[in-house]
Amino acid sequence: MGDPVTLIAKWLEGLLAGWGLAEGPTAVVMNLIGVIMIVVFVMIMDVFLVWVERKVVARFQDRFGPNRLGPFGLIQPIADVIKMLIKENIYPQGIDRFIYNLAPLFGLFPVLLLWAVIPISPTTIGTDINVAVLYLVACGAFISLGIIMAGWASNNKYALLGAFREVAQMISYEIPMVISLLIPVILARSMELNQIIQSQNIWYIVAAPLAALVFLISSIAELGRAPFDIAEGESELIAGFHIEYTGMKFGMFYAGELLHALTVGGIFSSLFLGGWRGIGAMTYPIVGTFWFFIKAYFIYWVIMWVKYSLPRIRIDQMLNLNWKFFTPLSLVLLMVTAVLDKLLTGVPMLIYFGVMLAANILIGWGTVLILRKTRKKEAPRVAEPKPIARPDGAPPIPAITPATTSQS
Amino acid sequence: MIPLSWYLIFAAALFSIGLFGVLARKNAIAILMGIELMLNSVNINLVAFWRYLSPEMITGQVFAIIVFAVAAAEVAVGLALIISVYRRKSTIVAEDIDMLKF
Amino acid sequence: MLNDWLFIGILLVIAPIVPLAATVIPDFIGPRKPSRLKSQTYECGVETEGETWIQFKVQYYIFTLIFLIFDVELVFLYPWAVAFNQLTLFGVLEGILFILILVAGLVYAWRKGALEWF
Amino acid sequence: MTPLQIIFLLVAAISLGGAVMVVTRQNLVHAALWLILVLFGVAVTFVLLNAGFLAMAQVVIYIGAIAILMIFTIMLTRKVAKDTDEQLNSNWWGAGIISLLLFGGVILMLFQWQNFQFNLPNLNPSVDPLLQLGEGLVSPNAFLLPFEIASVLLVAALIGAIMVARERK
Repeated sequence: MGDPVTLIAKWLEGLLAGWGLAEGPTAVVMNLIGVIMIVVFVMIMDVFLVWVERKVVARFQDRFGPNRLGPFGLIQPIADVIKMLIKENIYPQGIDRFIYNLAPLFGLFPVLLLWAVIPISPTTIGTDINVAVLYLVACGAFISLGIIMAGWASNNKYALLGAFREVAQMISYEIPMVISLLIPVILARSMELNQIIQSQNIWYIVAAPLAALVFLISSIAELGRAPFDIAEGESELIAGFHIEYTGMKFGMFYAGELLHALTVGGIFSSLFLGGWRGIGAMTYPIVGTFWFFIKAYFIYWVIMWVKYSLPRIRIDQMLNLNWKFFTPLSLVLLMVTAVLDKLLTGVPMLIYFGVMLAANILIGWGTVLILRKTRKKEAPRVAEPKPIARPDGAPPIPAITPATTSQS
Repeated sequence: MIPLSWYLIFAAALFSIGLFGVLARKNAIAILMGIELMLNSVNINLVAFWRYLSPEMITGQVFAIIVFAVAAAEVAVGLALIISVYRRKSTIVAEDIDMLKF
Repeated sequence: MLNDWLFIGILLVIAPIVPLAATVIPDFIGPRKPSRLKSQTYECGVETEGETWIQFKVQYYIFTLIFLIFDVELVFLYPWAVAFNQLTLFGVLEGILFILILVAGLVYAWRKGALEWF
Repeated sequence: MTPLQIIFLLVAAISLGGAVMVVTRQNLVHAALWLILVLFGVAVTFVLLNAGFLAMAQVVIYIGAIAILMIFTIMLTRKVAKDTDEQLNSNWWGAGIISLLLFGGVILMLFQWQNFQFNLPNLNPSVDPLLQLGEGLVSPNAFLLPFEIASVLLVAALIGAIMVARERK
């Protein structure tokens, strides 16, 4: 039906059957081709992402970014890859050699695994397993494993401390992420991503804006990007868990992080922004690919925007934000969504989404009220003068009164 | 198709290795790892029996889920005890933790 | 149904090859001039002191512990969410009760100060 | 031998090899990483048994949470868990004999059982185990009580563990 992907797949299947291949081996060969295509496509995009990232950062910071090599510096990432490939592999002393070499693999390949279940167009999807949403969470487990392996094997205190922080952060933020992932599952009654997209006649961001926000922020924390980059805070830990890695081994962590950011964009758009849905996507599935990547890159841009605009937060602030704010909020959201959804069985879709949106606005408003109240209590405590190291005889610092600080 | 017996033998071997770990290891954390192996072999059995003997009922899977919960609870409390013992006695070798032996 | 997993199985074999190749190639085409100074642990130029695997704050452990309990419980809620169409209001409320027990745990941890970093 | 059988044998062999490494490695972090391999092998076994949800739960819970918690504990108690120390106690040969005897006994008993060579029944395609599971967990005439009690158990474990592990101020 005018979809090149299906056409080519059908043609290949026919060709293989014509060669006398049985059904089983045909499936294996078809899947193998699919895997190789997705991996190659994603890796090429990953190299391209380096350019996107640098160019966008430069624009945020009023610079040009890479602009010498090729038009708009487009060949720069390829030069970077070649540079990294011909660098020496340095093995620091006292490392645990096997794990040290294994850890960079875990920096990238779980992110590639994520692409198996993300529908790029209505017909282009690796596989539509019925537990896809949990699969997305499961791949995250491997990423944190790679980080702890890197930190442990490097024989470096900074690396170990960075790994500890990063893992503590990743697993903490997995809780609100898992809860906010439950909400689209409840709305769609399915864990298959294609199913979730198909049931989004109205984008789920309308019915669950707060869940979308919680998911986005906890994903950024899972990525370990600013403002949640305490693990690699360059002013204290230099680079965190990958401090002892050079050349392409460092490159794997870097590439994994960039690709993961785009993947989060893809997941977010599939869950909340209707994925490949858009004008003409139903009749011409290939158009869906265009819509999908527009949305995914938009979210990726938002993530970059956050990264290059906000300062780093401290670890205690980060954990407080998670356990005392996002987790209770997302639990309340989950309960309200579940009950409302059941009570609203059978009502027209517009009313359903309207009530959900109203409930979200109410919860958001209540949250803001509670936050205001706690801030009034917290502000005097935070503003108490702290001891500061000063030379003898220096004039005393005028005490900050709570009233002046709480206004900001 | 894989016969049921293969899963059972696999689970039995895993259970025996886990038991060896529990009995032979000195370190308390390593003993907990042995227990994890044993719980996993139990889970394989439960799910295999569900698949082969009563796929229309869900009992086996629910049992496996309860085992997950028990394993998580066991690890949480067990490791907390190990940390606590380590803080008081600065050892986690199971043989040296004999405060009750009088 | 198993065919759905075939793709992931193959991907599980293919995906590690990419980073593996990328990290092994420099061993062949890159220079190799190891020296003692180069392979020293990098801690801002200060000589490293004592053992690397020092002991860390117990708080990391506490947060992982709370995470473990929450994670286990939340995973159990996924089948409940998928089966929403088949559930009665009573079934939904049972799920809510499950979440409320979890909330009780969170409140306890909060009140006891287990969620404080310092 | 069907391809499925070969995959199973491969997974089982890797898992059992990994399990042997778990109980013999001197370095505890290595043992924990081997444990993760075994847990992953068990997850693959669940997939082969058509229990996709349990496989994912296995990865999320065991690898993502329990194994990480164990590695954290190993690192927290690092001072005594030196890699150079002997990790097996003096009675390890006795433990080995007991384990072998148990394995032999179980195999013997299994071979007495006539359902041993049971072959795979077909799944009813119209029944989704995941839906069944979700329904069964909260319906009063199925598994409502175990489900809620599991939740209470986990919260109790949380409270107990926090009480035990907390630093007294």
